[in-house]
This record gives sequence, C-alpha cells and structure tokens, in this order.
Amino acid sequence: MKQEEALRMVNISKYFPGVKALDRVTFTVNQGEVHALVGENGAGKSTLMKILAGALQPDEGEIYLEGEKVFIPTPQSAWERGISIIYQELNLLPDLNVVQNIFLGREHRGRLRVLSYSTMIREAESLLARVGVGIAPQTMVRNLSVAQQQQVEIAKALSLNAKILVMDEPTASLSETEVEKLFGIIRDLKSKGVTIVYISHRLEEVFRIADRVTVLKDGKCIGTYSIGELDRDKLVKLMVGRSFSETFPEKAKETGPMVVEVRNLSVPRILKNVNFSVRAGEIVGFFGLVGSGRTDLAKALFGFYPHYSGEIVVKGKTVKLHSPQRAIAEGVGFAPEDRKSEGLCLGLSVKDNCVMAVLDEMRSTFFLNRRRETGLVQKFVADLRIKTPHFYQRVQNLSGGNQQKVVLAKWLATRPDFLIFDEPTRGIDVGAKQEIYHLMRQLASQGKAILMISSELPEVIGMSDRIYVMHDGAIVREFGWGERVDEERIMYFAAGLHVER
Amino acid sequence: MKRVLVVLCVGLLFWIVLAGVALAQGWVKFLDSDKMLVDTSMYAKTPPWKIGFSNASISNSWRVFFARHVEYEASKHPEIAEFYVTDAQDNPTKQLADVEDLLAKGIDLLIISPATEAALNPAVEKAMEKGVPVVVVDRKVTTDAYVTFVESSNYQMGKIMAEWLAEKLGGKGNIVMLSGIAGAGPAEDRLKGAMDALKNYPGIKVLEQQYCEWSPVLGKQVMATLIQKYPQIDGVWADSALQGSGAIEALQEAGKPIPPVTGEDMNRYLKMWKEMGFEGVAVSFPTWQGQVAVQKAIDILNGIAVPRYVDCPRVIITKENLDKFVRMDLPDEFFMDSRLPEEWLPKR
Amino acid sequence: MVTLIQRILRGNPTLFFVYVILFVFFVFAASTAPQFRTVYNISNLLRQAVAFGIVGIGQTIVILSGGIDLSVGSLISLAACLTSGIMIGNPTLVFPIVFLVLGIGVLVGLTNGTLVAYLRVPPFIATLAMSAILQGSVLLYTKKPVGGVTRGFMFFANGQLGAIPFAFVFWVILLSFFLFLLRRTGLGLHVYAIGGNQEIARLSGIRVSVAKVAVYVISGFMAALTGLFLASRLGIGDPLMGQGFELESITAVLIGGTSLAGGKGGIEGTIAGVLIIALINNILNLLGVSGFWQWIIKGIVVIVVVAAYKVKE
Amino acid sequence: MLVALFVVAGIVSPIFYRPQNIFNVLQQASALGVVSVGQTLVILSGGIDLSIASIMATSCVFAAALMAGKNSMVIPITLFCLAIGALAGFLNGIITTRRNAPPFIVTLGTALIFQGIRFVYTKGAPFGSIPSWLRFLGRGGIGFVPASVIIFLFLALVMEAILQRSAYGRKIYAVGDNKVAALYSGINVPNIILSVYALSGIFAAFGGLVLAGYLGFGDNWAGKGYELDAIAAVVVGGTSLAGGEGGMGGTVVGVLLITILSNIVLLAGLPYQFQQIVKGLVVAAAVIFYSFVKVSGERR
Repeated sequence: MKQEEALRMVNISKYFPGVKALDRVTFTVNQGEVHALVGENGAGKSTLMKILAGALQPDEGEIYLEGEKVFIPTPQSAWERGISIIYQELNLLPDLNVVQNIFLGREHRGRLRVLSYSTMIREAESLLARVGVGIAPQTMVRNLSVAQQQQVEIAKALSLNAKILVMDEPTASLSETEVEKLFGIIRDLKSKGVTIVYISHRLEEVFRIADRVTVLKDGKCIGTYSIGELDRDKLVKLMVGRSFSETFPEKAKETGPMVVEVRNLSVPRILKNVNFSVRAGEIVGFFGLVGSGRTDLAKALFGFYPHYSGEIVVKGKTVKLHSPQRAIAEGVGFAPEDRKSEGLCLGLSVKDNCVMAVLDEMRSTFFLNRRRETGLVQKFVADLRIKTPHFYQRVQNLSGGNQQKVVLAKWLATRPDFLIFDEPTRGIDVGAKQEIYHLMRQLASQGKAILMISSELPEVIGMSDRIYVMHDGAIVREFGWGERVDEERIMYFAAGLHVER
Repeated sequence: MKRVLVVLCVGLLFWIVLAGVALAQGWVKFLDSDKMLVDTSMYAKTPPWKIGFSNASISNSWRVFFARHVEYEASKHPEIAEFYVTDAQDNPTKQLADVEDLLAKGIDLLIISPATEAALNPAVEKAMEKGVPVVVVDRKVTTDAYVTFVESSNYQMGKIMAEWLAEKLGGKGNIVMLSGIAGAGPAEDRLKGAMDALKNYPGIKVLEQQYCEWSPVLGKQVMATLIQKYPQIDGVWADSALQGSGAIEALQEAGKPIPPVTGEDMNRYLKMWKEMGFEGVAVSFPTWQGQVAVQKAIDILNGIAVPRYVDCPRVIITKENLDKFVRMDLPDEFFMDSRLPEEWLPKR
Repeated sequence: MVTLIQRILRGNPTLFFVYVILFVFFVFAASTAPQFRTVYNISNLLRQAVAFGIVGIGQTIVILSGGIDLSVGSLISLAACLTSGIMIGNPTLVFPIVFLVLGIGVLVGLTNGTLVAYLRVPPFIATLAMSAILQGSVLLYTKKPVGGVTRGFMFFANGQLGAIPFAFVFWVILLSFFLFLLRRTGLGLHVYAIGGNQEIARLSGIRVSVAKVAVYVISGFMAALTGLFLASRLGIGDPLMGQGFELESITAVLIGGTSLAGGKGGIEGTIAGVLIIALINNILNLLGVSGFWQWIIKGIVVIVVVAAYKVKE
Repeated sequence: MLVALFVVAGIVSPIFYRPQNIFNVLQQASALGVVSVGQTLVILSGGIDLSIASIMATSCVFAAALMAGKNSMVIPITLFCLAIGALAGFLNGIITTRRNAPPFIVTLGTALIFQGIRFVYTKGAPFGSIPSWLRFLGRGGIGFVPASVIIFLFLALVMEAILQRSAYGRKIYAVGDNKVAALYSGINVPNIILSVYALSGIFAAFGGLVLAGYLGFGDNWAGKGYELDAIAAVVVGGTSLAGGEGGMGGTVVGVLLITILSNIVLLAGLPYQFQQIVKGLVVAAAVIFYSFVKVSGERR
C-alpha cells in the first residue's frame, strides 16, 4: 500500500519560562494511519499537538499538510484545514448542554446568523449514537459522568469531519468496555481514511491500535518506528532511556498489626455498607469503574462526609472522622486524584506546599521555625528526588511527576499511619511512575498502611497485596493474599456482571 | 398734583433701579410672579387630609432636622389624617418613583424636597396634572407646576458669607474657598452667590477653590494641604460647617492663627468658635423650612391664598449673638437655628 | 404538572427560586398594602423597574462573561447630562444626540473591553478607574443639571400605551432581543462559554478577546441608553444622577441568580432581580417604613436572597 | 514607583518635601492604611470587603456617643467598637463561607445594615464627643511622626510578619491560591475565611477610630469612599484580586501612593474633577504595568 504523507512538522521548537519544551522536533504522519505519539510526561507531546491545533505558536519550525506549507494561527484555522484535537484534560463546559459543547466555536447558523439548534441537535444525536452513548443532546454536561463526558468529547471531535484527528489520552477515564468502543470508532475512522494521532501512556493500547510510533523524550524526537519493530520493553527503553525488567516492586512479605478497620460504613446514596481493613505494611488496592464510589470512599475516610454511619477504627480506636483536620490528626493522609485542582496550590512554592499540612507543627511559639521548615523540605526533596531549582520555585513550573512527589511529600510530612492514594500515577510518565511505585512500596515496608485507588488494572494487580473491587457504592469482591487475580475477573465484578448472573 | 407727580416719578425711578438691580442679580423671581399670592380655593378640601412628603434623604443631620420639623408641624394638625413620608436616599430616580408611590396612595397634597433641582420636574408636573397641589421645599424645581416654593436661598447664603468675609478683611486679602459636593445644587448655588459677591471686592484674591464633599475629613485634609501651599491665607470661605470645622482644626493644628472662617449654625462650628474665639460668622440654612412648608400646605388645603415664593429668613450669627445659639451641652451635629421643642430633638 | 416542576427544579433551581421569591414579595405586597393592587401603582412599579432593567441587561451579560462593570453609574450621568445639555429642548437635535450618546457609550465600552481583554487589567479595577475618569469628565462638563429635553423625547420614559407604560414595552422588546441574543446567537453562547472557562473557550476557537470587548460595548451601550432614559424620565440630566446604579445593578443581577464567577444565569433571572428590588422599594414606601430601617431591611433581604442560593463548588 | 512619585511630586511642587506636608500626608494616609491592611488580608484570601466604609463610620459614631469625651471610656469603648467591627466581619464571613455566597454582594448588604444601625441609634444626628486620648491617636505626633502612622506601620508590619512567618498567614495564602487544595491539606478553610473577614472588620472599626481621632466628632459618613480607595491601594500595591499573591509591603506603598496623589493634585492646584481622573488613570496604569511585568516574566 502506497503511503501518502498527511502531515509533516519540521524542526519545531517551543520555549516556556525556564524550559525548552520542544527542540527542533520533526514529526511525520502518513495518510490514514494510526500514529501513536509516546514519551514521558514533559516530553513535549501535548505541546507539539497544541501547536498543530493552533492553540500555541511555535517559536520556530514549519508545518506541511499534504506537502503544502501552512500556518495555523488559531484553532479555527486548524479546523478549516481538517485538524481536530481531543485534549488530555476535559474540555467541556459543565454549565452548557451537550449540543452546545459539541458545536462550541463553530455553531450551525441559519438565516440571519441565528443558531439553528434543530439541525445541531439532529447531528448531535447521530454523533452520540456513533460513539455509542445514550444521552439526550440537551443534557447539561454537569450532570454527566466523567466517562460520558469523555465520550461527548469524542463526539465533538467526530463532528469536525477531520482529516487528521489527534487524541491526547482519550482513555484516561474510560472503562474497559468504553475503551473497546473507542477502538471500534478509531478503526472505523481509519477505514474511512482519517489519519489519527494517538497519545497515550497505556502502552498496551498503543500496541493494540497503532500502526507506527513516534517517541519523544525531553522535547526531542527519538525516532519513528513501525509497531512491528517494537516490543513493550524496547518501547519503554526508548521512552525513558533505560530498560525495566520488572515494572512493579516486590510485594509485601509480611504485614503488621491492623491499622484501619472499617465496618458498615454507609453514606446515604453514596456508599453502602462498606467493610474492609488495611494492615501496616500492606498496599490494598481498590478498583472500580467511574461512579463506583471508590473516590467517595476515600473522601469519607478523610472526613468529607461527616454524617456517615458505621464505624471507622484506626489503630484499635474507634474514631469519628468528621473533618479533614480530624482525619489528619488520626494519622490519615490523602493524595487526591486531581493534582492541580485538589492536591496543590499551584501559585505557591515547593516549600509552602510541602509544609502545608503540618503548618501548625512548624511553629516555635508563634512564628514558623524557618530552620525546621527548610530541614523538612530539604529532606523530602532529597528523599523523593524532587527536581526543582530551589525550594521557592512555584509548583506550577514543575513537571507532573515532580508535582505528584510534592503532594507525596506534603503527606509524608504529617507522618501518617494510613495513606490513601487516589490515582497516584494519572498523567505521569513511565519513569516517574516507577519512582512513585517504589516510594509507595518503601513506605509500606516502613510500616505504613496504604490504600491505593486506581483505574489501571495492571497497576492494581501489580502493586496491591490485596484487592477490593467496588461497584455501585459497595465492595463486591475481595481478592485476598496470594489469591489468583487477573484483569478479566476483576473487570467482571467491577462491571457488576456477577449480579445479573 | 405736582407733589403727587414727583412722588410717582421718584417711585417709578426707584422701581426701575430696583428692577434693574434685581435683573442683574438674577432674582427676577422676586418681582414678577413670586411675590404674588396664589389663589388656592380650587384645592380647598374638607379634612381629614392625606398629605405626602417626599424627602430627598435623611442621610445627614441637617436633613434629619429638616425632616423632624416637617413631622413636628404635621403632628400639630389633627386635620391631617395620614401623613406619608418617603425617603429617596439622594436618588432622583427613586424620588420620582416615590412620588408615584405617594400619588398611588391617593394623597391630597404633595410636599417635596427634591433630591436634585430640575430633575424632579416630571414628578411635580405629574402631581399637578392629577390635581394634587405641590409644595416644593428646600431645593427648587425648574418647572412652573407647583403651588408654592419654600426655601432659604442658597445663593444668598453663599453671598452673605462672602460679603461678610470680604468686609472683615477690609476688602483686601487672600482667601481659599471650600465647597460641598461638586455637582450638588446647594453647593453650586452657594458658590455662585459667593463668586458674584466677590466681584465687588477686587482686592480679594481667591487663591483656590476646592470641593470637600461636605466631609469634615476631606475639609481637614484639603485645608492642611492648602496651608502648606499658601503661606498667607487671610480668610476661609466654607459653604457649610462640615468642611469648615475640619478646616479650622487643620489651621489650629498647623499652629496658625485662625483667620476669619465662615460657617453655619451647626453646633460643632459654634462650639469651636466659642472655644477658640476666632472671627466667625454663621449663616443658617434654616432647618425649619420644612415647618413652613407644612404650614403652607395646610393653608392650601384650607383654600387660603399662599405666596408663590416663600423665602425663610436666614439667621446670621455673629460674635454678638453667638451665645444665644451655641449650646455646649448639645451634640456637635445639631443645627441651632431650630424651632423644635426640646422633646422633638433627635435623641437616643 | 408535578413533573414539570421537577424538571424546572432540576434544570434551573436558582431561577425557579428567584421567581418564587418574587411571587412571595408580590403576594405580600398585595395583601398588606391595598394601594398596591391599583393599576396605577402596578404600572408605576413597572416603569420604575425599567431604568435598572436596562442597565441590568448589560451588567448581566458582562457578569455572565466573568467580568463586572463598575463604570455604568458614571456613564449614565455623562449620557444624561450630554443628552439634556445639548438638546436644550430642540426637537431637531433628538436623533443626532441619541446617536452621539449611544456612540459615547459604545466608545466607553470599547475602552473598558480593550483594557480587560487586551491589557489584562482585572475588570473590577479597569471599570472602577473608568468610572472615576468618567465622573471627573461629567463634572468638568457641567456641575449643575443642564439644558432640558423636548416634550416628545419625554414620551420615551413617561408615555403610556393605554394602561401600559411605553417604557415597559420598550424594556420588554429589549429583553426579548437580548434573550434572543444570549440564547440563539453565537455571541450569546460564546459569552456563556467564556464565563464558564476562558481557556476552553479559546481552544474551541472562540475569539475570546473580541467577545469580551463586545460584552463591554453592550454594557456601555445599555448604560448610555439608561442615561437617555433617565434624561427622558426626569426631563434633564444631572451630573450625579447615575450614582449607585453600578452597585444596585450588580445587586439586581446577583439576586437574579447569575453567578459572579460567570457562565451561569441569565437575563431571565435579572428581570426577577430588578422587579424584586423595585417591589421592595415600593412596599417599604407603601408601608411607610422609615429610611433608616429601609437600609437595614434592604441589607438583610439582599444577604438572605444570595445566601439562599447554596452554590455548589 | 513610590520613589518615582516622590520625584514627580517634588517637581510638581517643592512644597511637597516640607516636613509639615510630609507629616500631613502620612497622617492622612494612616486611616486608609489601617483599613487597607484588613482589605489586603481579605483580598489575599480571595475575597473582597465592601463593608469597610460603613463599619468605619459606625465605629466613629459609636465612639463619639459612648466615650462622650471621657478618657476613662477610651479603652472599653475602643474594645466595644472593635467588637462591632468583628461582628460585622463575622457576619460577612459566616455568610460567605456557610452559604458560599459571593462576598461582593454580602459585604454590600452588611454595609447597608450597619449604615441603618448607626442612623437608628443616633436618630440621624450623631452625639457625644471624642476624648483627648483618642484625639491624640488621630492627630497627635511624636516629633514629626504622626502617632497614627506609627500605628498603621506597626499594624502592617505585624500583619506582614504574621502573613510571612506564621502558620496562619501561610494558610491565608493557601486558601487564596486554591481553596480545594487547602481543604485537602487539612486547612480549615471556612475558619480562615471567617477570621480574615473578622480581622478586616476589626481593622475597619479601628480605622474608624483613627478617623474619629483625626476628626474630633462622630460623623455619620466618616470613611465614605474608603472601601474603594482601600481596594485601589491594595491592587496598586501588587496584590492580585484573584488571591494568593501579594503582601503588606505593596499595600503600604499603595496607600502612600494614593494619598500622595491626592496631595500633589491639590498642590498643583488642579480642580477636584481632575483628582478623580488622575486617580483613575494611575490605578489603571499600575495594573497594566503589573500585567506586563507578569507576562514578560512568563515569557522569560
């Protein structure tokens, strides 16, 4: 099959404050292929794609579409040239409805440039049907689940009838079945001659769907390979520049005393009769699809639902966790799912973020003790290998992995007995993931009890000593010590199939 | 016959001169319609009456005293069955609405103290069109649609103050002028009166004129700066005692001898005057205009003819009669040219 | 019927709530003050609502876009003063002046918009500064009420079409137009999008800066229109007449359930907000409540109403 | 910027440099300064307080009425006035946090309520008088340094120390930067916000007392316009209206800048109207300047 060149980006460079995000990157995509773009976080994938989509302007370099040199100054001009993009972070407005979101910025207009909602609604219905999601086009996006929102994003991209479709981490919040549906759509588009650039951290997806792979590292292009030339290890090696024989650290050999025991925990309409326990030294994984109540469970343990019923026992003592302050005082730490909006004060410094949860301990009489503060921060920056020029750097200028480490440092500073990690590696590159995994295991071996929530099955299986599966606000299955687990069995329970039996 | 003619001629001449002066001074009103009595027989009505009073605001103590005079007088007349009071909170648009609300209540007569002159024309016109007689008080409207206008001329007040100051300085010297709120009718009228008076005193040099928002804080701050700027200030013209008292404080704190400063019948100014003994004059802007307005309103509803224009005589307080007005035991913001009995004074 | 209410509640509980409050106030007024129920009083009430209603439309749109416009008060004063100051009762000048004044409103809006959209000045500060500049300018132009408008021009604010005030009809037409603009045109949708999330709006290809400027231009235009309306209503322009309009219009918008953060709410709510404020004034007058207590009551009502919307984070 | 203004001021009028004039400027700046300190805290935490002027006047009126010229009453009534301020701030804070209502409108409502309260209390005509101790606070001086400015700078210094060096201060920044993250870090966000408004109320009440001392009697409108001037001063001082960024140092500069501006406009003999125009232009210019500094910083 003769491959025509659809897109060629030549010598693209982009500078941000203190960082060279892209350094003379050249990237070529053929007509009608699924081209995976991989690399660690901060490698420059998203920046490159934003340049393609007209959301950013390159500092140097040229873009050719089908051999023709083009300038893409605005998102509109990208669409006009048939380029559309689904961004990594959700790009929907919660207070507008689905139709408005799908057609935002390029509404259909009738006579006198009046919006013609009837045509838009009709088109939206067919798009949503194509994605395979049954939601009314006039539903407010606010009322949709995260997965449904992701699917609306895909519908939005489809509506563009793009020649080149860029998907930046489209499966981040999709369940397995939804991922399957997405792959179906991708294959369908591909058969219609649409060129797809696919960015993902989930390498197995890359192997399943991509024809060719381009690897970026530290803003430079490492190379482009056809999928046949690569295997998983080789790809990882290209991405991080070193090879990993084993992805996950060794599991716990023995556990200590019971740290947390939860009995009949219920929160009206959110959690139903949850029972579980975590011992010192073990990592307990929680798996569930979006809406299964896994994050709500974490919130309940962190005191966000003061009116829960049931019993929470921490280190043998029944405690009333009715506020985050109480939870912290009882030795609970919580690294939330969304780093940027929940985990960090982006405008403040590394130091300020690190000591944020222990400010009251940093006092000598009234004022904060500078030496104690810097001592603490110094220790964690060294221990966790946080890459920052100085302690006073604003965390918004750090990479995702380093930001996550700052969150971790914040919690370690509280010297917790029980740590909850909600999606600890979301949006983090492979190298940093390894570090986080090892850190978690290290903490466990130091005698901390760890609860990890994750929607990545390999991660749950690889990291957890025991696994609880949640569905619809309740725990539906526990996989105990040494019990055989595989992805299908977990998914079987998570999807609620055991009920319908 | 000859003597009669002479008298007539002299009389005529006098008239012409007076008219000329009046025209020149812009008080034409005095001579044409304003001195006339208005026949109010068509408004006569048997009690009980409903009277509406649309007040511009009660947001400072002058206005509070004014409103109290209105209510005090109204309380003395059992013929008034209902006396409605609205407060426009210094907003002409709200006042127009207030008047409409009052008309909706079916009032027999409207007393209005406009939030700003001229802008309440439609309100009074509307009332008169509905056959509701209107008494305008304190600030004017520019339409003819009212029965009587009760005021104490701000123009005259400013003028008298300026004349006193010029005379005190012997027609020669440097003065600064401190006005109220830029754009507010009374402030601008007082300023105009003063400026017109100063035309007759070429020896008086106005160093600067500034607005102080009728705020004692600003009065003090502005004066403190002006003292720095002008080494020699021979007199201060302040259009109210609010900024006037602030200015006196500034002068006192700067360690300067206090030059003649004009003021009004606000107790604060009078107290300072008595304590410090500077050259002062207080020209009142009588708070009892409101009382007169109600009296005229009663006349109208009784069908008694009322003058088209009522000028409430301002009291001029000088060193000689200061002791008659100042009350060291009463609050600073009391207005001493008051006709309220003791029990009607604002109290806790 | 029950399902309808449920749907309304789910779709827009805030809006529903505002209208409930409006209704409660209305019933309260009608039951306590007999004069309230007269046609005359109701038609007055509607007329009174119009001034805030017009400027409130512009303010709503600005707030929907995530901004705020504190310059409307001074602009109203300027517009009203220019109107009566130049017209001085001359009927041939009516149309040129209307164009001139609206043009100035647009120009002021353009400046505000440029400051906010292109020079990145926070709207609060940009329009506050603009307000100071405009107020200074009006007072340079005149310190006293100036000129006067023609009889014909006064019909705009004071005329009646039968029992209905013309001004109210005009307001309804304006409302319909801007409701249509917000609900059915690209600009309207874009205003909501920008208020919701500026970055998403930008990435969706919306020309954010242009839309923002447009929003301030609309607000400036509406403020100038309010100035014309007030000049017509009072027959003359006064350099201080717009004072307080900025804060009261914002109060009306927020009482109407539009979020100060932008992206949520709409003119539907502002209508109720404006009517609620007019009703409060009307009731307090009819009941003869003293001015001092009026402040306290109004303050409490404002706080209670906004506190009643428990906004979710 | 302040230095530049000093130079410009001197060029406009050499009188500016006179010790007495500097004394005046400092004295005039202090009441605004005291309330701006409170406003800075609120703005840093991501809020805004428009009730300041009303609280000032209320405190001023109550001080005159209740102290009634007696020095013995200064301390108890000062405490009483600060309590009123705290109450107003508490009302602002509790409604802003518990009901998540926009502070803009809540504080506006509080302003109206307290305006009503002081008028109802005095029936519209303030009474009483200010005792000499309080007068010293408002207009006295130690040598050429006004007593009030010492207090203003002292308060600013203390609050700056608290902001930068104490756990409480750090929490204010965290809340202003990201409320959710602060909550997830175990910071009691509602309490912080509540305390910030209460402090602002206390500072406003204190500012009212300074003004009462400056003025010498209870005035129903003492402090009129100070809410917006305080916001302008804070913003000109580089504190971001979005919260989480800025500090007292900038506010002190901002307050002096705004006061000096009024002073030199007067010294230059420009009419009142120009004062407003110049103020508007300077505030706009300062903010444009900051946004450029920020943008160029990002592009570095």
